[in-house]
Amino acid sequence: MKTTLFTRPAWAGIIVCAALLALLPVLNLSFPASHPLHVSSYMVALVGKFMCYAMAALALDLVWGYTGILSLGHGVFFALGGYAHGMYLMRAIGREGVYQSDLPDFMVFLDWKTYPWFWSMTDNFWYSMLLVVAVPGVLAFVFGYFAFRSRIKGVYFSIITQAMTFAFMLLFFRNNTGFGGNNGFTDFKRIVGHTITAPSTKAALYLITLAMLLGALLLCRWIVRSKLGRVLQAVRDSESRLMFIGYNPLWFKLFVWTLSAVLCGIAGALYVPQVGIINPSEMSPANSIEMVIWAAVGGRGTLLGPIIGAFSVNGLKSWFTGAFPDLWLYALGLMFILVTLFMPQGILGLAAKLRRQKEAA
Amino acid sequence: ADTIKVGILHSLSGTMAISETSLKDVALMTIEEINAKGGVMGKMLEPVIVDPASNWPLFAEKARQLVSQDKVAVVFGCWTSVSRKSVLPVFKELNSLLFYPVQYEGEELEKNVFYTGAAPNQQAIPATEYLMSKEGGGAKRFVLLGTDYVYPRTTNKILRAFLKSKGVKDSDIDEVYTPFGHSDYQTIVANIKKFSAGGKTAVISTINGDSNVPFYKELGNAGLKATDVPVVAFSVGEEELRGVDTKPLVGHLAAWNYFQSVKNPVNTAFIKQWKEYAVAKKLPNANTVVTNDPMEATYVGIHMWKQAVEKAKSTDTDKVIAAMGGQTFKAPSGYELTMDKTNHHLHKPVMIGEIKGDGQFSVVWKTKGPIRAQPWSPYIEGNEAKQKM
Amino acid sequence: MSEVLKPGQRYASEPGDAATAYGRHKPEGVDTSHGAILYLEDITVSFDGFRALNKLNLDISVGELRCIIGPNGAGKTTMMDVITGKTRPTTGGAWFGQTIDLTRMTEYDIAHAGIGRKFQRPTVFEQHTVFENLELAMKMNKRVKPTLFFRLSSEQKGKIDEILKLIRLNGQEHRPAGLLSHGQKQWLEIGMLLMQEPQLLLLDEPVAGMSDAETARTAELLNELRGLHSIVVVEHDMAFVEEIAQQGVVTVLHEGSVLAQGTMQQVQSDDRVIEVYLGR
Amino acid sequence: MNKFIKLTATALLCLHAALAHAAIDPALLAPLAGDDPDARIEAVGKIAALANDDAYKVLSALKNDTLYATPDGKVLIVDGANALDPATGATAPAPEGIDNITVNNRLRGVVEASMAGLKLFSQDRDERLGAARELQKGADAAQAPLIVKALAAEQDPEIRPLLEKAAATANLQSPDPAIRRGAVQALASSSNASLVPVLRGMVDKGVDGSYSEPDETVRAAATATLQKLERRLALTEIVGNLFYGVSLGSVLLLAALGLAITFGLMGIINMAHGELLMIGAYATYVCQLMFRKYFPEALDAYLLVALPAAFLASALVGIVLERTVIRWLYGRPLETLLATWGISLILMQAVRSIFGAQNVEVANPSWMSGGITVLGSLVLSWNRIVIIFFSLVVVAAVWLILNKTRLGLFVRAVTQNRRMADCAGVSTGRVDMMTFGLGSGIAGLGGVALSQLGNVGPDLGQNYIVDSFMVVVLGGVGQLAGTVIAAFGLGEINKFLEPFSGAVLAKIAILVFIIIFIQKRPQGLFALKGRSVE
Amino acid sequence: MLQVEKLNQYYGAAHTLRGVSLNVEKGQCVALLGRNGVGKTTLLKCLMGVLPVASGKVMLEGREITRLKPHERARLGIAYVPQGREIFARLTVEENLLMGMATRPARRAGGIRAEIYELFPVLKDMLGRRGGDLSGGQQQQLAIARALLADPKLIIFDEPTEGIQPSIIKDIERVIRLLRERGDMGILLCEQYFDFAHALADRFVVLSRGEVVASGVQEVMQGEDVKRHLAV
Ligand SMILES: Nc1ncnc2c1ncn2[C@@H]1O[C@H](COP(=O)(O)OP(=O)(O)OP(=O)(O)O)[C@@H](O)[C@H]1O
Ligand SMILES: Nc1ncnc2c1ncn2[C@@H]1O[C@H](COP(=O)(O)OP(=O)(O)OP(=O)(O)O)[C@@H](O)[C@H]1O
Ligand SMILES: [Mg+2]
Ligand SMILES: [Mg+2]
Repeated sequence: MKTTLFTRPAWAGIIVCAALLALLPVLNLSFPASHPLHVSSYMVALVGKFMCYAMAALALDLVWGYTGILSLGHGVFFALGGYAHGMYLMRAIGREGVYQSDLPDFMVFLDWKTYPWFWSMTDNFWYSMLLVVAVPGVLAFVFGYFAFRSRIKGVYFSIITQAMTFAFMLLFFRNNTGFGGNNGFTDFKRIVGHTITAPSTKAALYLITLAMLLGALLLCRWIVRSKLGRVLQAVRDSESRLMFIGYNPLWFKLFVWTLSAVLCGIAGALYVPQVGIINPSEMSPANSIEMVIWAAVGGRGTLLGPIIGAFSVNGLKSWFTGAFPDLWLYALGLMFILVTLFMPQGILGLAAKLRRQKEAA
Repeated sequence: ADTIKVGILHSLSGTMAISETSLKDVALMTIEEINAKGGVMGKMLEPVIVDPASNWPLFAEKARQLVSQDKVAVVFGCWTSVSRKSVLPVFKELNSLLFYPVQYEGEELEKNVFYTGAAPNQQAIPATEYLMSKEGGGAKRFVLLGTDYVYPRTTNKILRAFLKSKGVKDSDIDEVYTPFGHSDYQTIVANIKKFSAGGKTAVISTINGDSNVPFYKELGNAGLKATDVPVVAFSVGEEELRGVDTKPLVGHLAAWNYFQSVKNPVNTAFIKQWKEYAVAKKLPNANTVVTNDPMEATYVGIHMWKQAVEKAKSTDTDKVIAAMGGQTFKAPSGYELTMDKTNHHLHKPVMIGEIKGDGQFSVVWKTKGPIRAQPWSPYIEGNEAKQKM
Repeated sequence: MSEVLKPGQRYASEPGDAATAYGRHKPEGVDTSHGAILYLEDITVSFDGFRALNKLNLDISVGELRCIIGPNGAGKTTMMDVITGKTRPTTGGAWFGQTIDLTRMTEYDIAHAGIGRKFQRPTVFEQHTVFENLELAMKMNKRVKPTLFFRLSSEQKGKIDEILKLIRLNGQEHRPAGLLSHGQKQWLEIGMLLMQEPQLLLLDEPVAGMSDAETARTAELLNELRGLHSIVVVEHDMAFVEEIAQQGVVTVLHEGSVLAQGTMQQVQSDDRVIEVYLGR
Repeated sequence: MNKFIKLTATALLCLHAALAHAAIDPALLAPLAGDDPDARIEAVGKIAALANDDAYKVLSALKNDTLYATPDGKVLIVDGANALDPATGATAPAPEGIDNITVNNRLRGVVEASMAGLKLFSQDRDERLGAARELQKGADAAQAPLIVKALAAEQDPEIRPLLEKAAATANLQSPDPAIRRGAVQALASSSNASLVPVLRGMVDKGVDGSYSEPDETVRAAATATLQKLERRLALTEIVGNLFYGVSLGSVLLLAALGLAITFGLMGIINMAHGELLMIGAYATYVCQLMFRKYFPEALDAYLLVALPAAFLASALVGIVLERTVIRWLYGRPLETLLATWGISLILMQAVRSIFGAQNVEVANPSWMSGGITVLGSLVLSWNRIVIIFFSLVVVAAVWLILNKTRLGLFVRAVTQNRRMADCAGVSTGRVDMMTFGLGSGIAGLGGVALSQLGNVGPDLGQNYIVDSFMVVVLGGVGQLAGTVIAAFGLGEINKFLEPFSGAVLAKIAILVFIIIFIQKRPQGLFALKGRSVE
Repeated sequence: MLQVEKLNQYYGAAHTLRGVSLNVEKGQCVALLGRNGVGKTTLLKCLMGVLPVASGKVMLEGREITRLKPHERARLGIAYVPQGREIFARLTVEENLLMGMATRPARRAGGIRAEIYELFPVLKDMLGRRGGDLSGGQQQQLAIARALLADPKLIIFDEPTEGIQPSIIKDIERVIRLLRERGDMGILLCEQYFDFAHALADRFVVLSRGEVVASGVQEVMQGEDVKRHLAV
């Protein structure tokens, strides 16, 4: 089974990359800052964040690249996963907030005396993990069920997903909603008893993220390689024809859509403790569009591509914003244009093309 | 190294670039000035600029980069509360220093942060008192109008408690919020008009950034003049007014700790320095640049940090923090500002200005001298114990 | 030519065997006790006042091969749309067997119940290979879970190979279907139809764009399938219709209802048919 | 302020007689330069009581911020480089070291009121009208004789009723019940919301159980008037909401119309649409700058030039984008999303580099400032009225171009089947270019309109892009009529929701509405039906 | 009038057209025959300029047009009735017909000639209907009418009888014969329906695997040689 999931060179590449990634926190912990092999904790945090983005891009590729459902609202799943985990992290602060209350600071501030119902039990880590999966999953399922049942397609679907994320953003922005308004959740102290700023906790989070990303990749790959994957592609290319040969596209779409939302939610949950803040701007339409861009730059419909795309776009962005703070938008914008013009299949597509050319020559 | 690196963390793109870009430029100007006078402890300051692009997690990432990668001694930056909240854990974790130059809602006090902008009692409360005074029009009813986020919410909460303590009934207070980027104020202005029929009304606006222009335009076109319903704003300064046709705004108010129109030698020099800097660096619209309160706060912050470093003879965070308390600086506002010994906030004068036709403010009221910040507002329940901070 | 036809010949010589291969004579779950597999009763379809079908009545018996001809715009394709659930009739009923009401079913339920359709304009999954097109069409449980865990058995693979030969796309099975020529797509679509093993086949102009020789081959294929499936064929190619209709009934549609019905000879000599359809 | 008016009312009565020239006693002027607010107000009153030309000059200088004081307390009216000394009437170059006399709202109110009193007897009809309007805000008993006097002289049919109402308002406080009753009845046709609490006070029992209005008949009259007034105010509110909705709709429409072409017709997911709006707005700004610099006397006409300029600027940018980037992406709508996103980043940053990150100032021309008052108290602002009509004109023009011209036919043909249109002899490249140019140009026109309502800054477009897409999609992609209805529909819904739910929830409700609506109509409001869609 | 010389075309690595040459004279009808998938449509697309050619030459009235864009060729007088109709689905029938006159400058475009409705009476009843709503056969008629409205010098038909009822096939046959007899137009007719082609053609060309394998005048069309290339 394994050998059929990827070609041999692809396996080799994945394993090498994963090993290199896994090495980063080790180098960070085991060498002193002055040592040439030392990797700064900034780098580790950065790469950890990118892996979360990569997972979101991967999830998006499953619905967009393979099923042709362009979501401009995946940010909402990412953020909901983040918020679900964030609730736990907030409660783990305990009485160390500025008001030294059992409630998070913003609740004290808004004169809340008890937790609202949707906060109940969130002090339990495993329950919050359940929420991480369930909240985006249920939202996606319900939203998707009605949308797919009504046969909403193409841009119409994209735009209502955008409307969804926008509506959620406004809702979470409201201070009265109970999620800390614009500031969201931040200033976390502990995660399952470990100090969140401790290097070892960070390394552990990083490694869990890496493992999750790999797992998600394999899962997605297995799905798209199955016959179900081919049905998904058929949904993308000619949904009506598919119905005439007896498939009900509704459930197929709903399956990947929900799965994708769940993966995205997990990515969000991993993101929050590493970045240290979750707030409604994660749900802004522009953020969701950026996810689409990661997938497109890497090469959609390839699974590996979006991961590469997430790393390269964010990597460049991080570098540009530090190195050319005045000019970086030109560079980034130009890059997007050039990628579409000269690499319509993204980075991975270009690589494949070059390989073909080399073989032909 | 023979330079000291300092970080500048202001959005140069995205929604906040409108406000933050000029803070970056002022910071650079100040650094240039310090370097021209021989630097700090004989070392030149080397600014490291990054663009967190109005993206809050990116603020945290960039802060980390500045401190742990670029090894800066101090960071000057942030504008919105959420950006500050987002970087706080980083500064705490890495024990580094942030100078925050903008007025804010209070309810915070971090060892690693120095707040050079106003706390609510240095801006909002005096402004409201003024509105209630005879000179300010003797307002009886209040519309608390803000963008829906933490600064307006907190400020309004404090103000509501304050107004209550002054005997204003709840029915005479109307609290209204709009989403970010809201641009259609027709309904709200109509409601203000309706509300004002019930007695002398003032609007206390905590509308953020971009939404101010459509609000004031609507207000002007609906025929509500400052003499009828004055609006006092806490986020509108000279810089914002550059982008507005000020004719319909004349007479509306703003409360700050500094106005460009303040007349004193330090300010004259400050304005001149800034104007010359803008022309020399060919900043866009260099011939119309203005100064404003957060710019002054940035300028003051950098200078005070320099003094503290020289006093501590080190850029070590803890030593600088210890040296900061009690630092004084003769600020463009015309006063000698003091860094509080305990609460990391500046003692600042409060001024209320009326908008003039040329986009400047005429100061119509000010405190006798600098007043001490109360980051923990006494008008918020549970803060009683913290008053001594 | 005869060589290629071998698999088809097998069905003719061994009908029992063919039944297991291609579905059943007497469809499971479809009550055909009155001998008819499809009834259309007073079907009317109107588009903004224009009546594409006008009180159309039609019934097809089990195992019958029915040819339907009629002028352009007579409503033939619309009739198929109604049967396959693509268009809902304004009034009237469509019954599959005695009990299944097609007007209340979705496209995929109808396909599941055993009606397969070839479209007038060939529609295949252009991004998928020829092989995958056939695999997707193959008769099986088409729900999510079985699809996810599906693995091609060697028997099923053999079946696909067989069909590939039949439609003469063997050797091309790994080409994306989008690259096929018009005629080749027509064939592929017929192949997909056969993979579905439907009880009722609806063929909308199966030989449009095929060369004469290939038309003849299609005719032969349909003749093989005669009796194994119930088949409805819409065509304008008279030679082809003559060849497959043999002595069976040919229906002529005109302006949304049946104009004439009878054997090919009867129909061809009907004055009204000549007037509106065949021309003089 | 009221105290002051009592003080000076009598003086004002004889004001209109003659405005003789006479110098002002420096002792009267001196307090103006001082610090004591009450003294300043008293001085204003005394100066107004002089009722001469110079007094008027001093007051308007005070109001317009052109009154200065020398360090030794002399008051001067400064006009450019020259200064007039109102105490002597002599003009001399403005001396060094003079300081502007600051005016706060309180003083400004007093100055305005005294000037309004003066204006009631002005020769200029508009000034009188303005003054009469000013009086609607509240008049009290002390002003009654003044108003009566003005009424006697007033002939204008528009001003008279205003004055009558003002007189009645003033008479509400009269000690004579008959006069009060008459006043209350006279106010039955008023729509002045500030009368509501006054009348309420007359009708309702006070805390001690007694009525503050002792006379039964006056109370009855007041109840009747109050009812009428409240009904009229409710009507005003509905009409107001309708208007606000139409206005918001017209803004949405103008923002979305260009997108209805580039996205709706051409299928380009044009994320740079917002930036094309922004370019239109900046073109307006540049036009205004040009006019300020070269034709300051014709400044009010700058918008007329800005319209074609903005159209051309945005169209040109659009054409360049189409020729260099978008032309390679037809038929790949999702790639256009990526590329145009990149373009949008670049355009925004370019504007930041050229014009700065801050907003720039675009002023309404004077004919678009202010508003007209309808139904007594509802102010419909001119800029919104103009924009509503403008949006309708633009829609009509676009409709004509697309449906009645050959270009329109080609545009639709190319967007539906590019290859076949090419084979039929249509130069698809040119048509694409012109269509995209047209869509961009119309976005530019939208930008002109937006510049009249809100900010002009690098982010302008970002605020409208999501809304624009919603409007186009809700209406049905490629359906101009759908876009129009969706825009106005969303505008109205929003404005009728907002008073109940507040702006934030109204916006959320709109988004939820869109999501649900699309469930019912998966192809938007004006879905195409039938085979042709597939 | 149309000369094609040694045309080569590739789809990726697949060599689809191999040195195809043919001539169409004014007033002549040339039938292009061949089995499914031999490259007939590909050839016609190359002539129209929809597909680029790798090498070879296309000349119209002595002028080389190999590198011209489709609309330039259309303006030089080539009209194309594509396989699959390619109707503008959301334009009305009338607008579809107007598109046929897109080659002419706006001033001289004028209205739709009445003779078109004589040839295809259905279209007249359907003028206001959207092209995409028509039945397959109706669309085919519309496509032919559209091409005729361009008054071309050379008209290219790709399987015009596909999906058309017999009586109309006869009408189309009449139209083509008329065009041929008018003598001002070259006709290139790609057809599977042998009898139809046989009845109309002056000359024929048989394609197999992208190569011209037989050609000649109408009289030899029914010979064994041709049959062999058309059989499966
Ligand atoms: N969605 C629709 N809207 C309007 N008219 C339609 C629609 N669908 C079909 N029609 C009309 O209904 C009539 C019947 O069409 P249909 O496609 O069934 O004809 P047909 O018999 O299949 O013709 P052909 O042999 O040419 O394929 C035609 O006149 C067509 O224009
Ligand atoms: N876009 C394409 N890319 C690659 N190969 C193609 C493409 N289009 C067609 N082909 C292949 O080129 C060959 C010739 O195709 P073409 O459509 O020209 O055939 P044809 O002679 O017109 O056949 P038919 O009679 O079926 O219409 C076929 O084998 C087809 O599979
Ligand atoms: Mg048909
Ligand atoms: Mg062909």
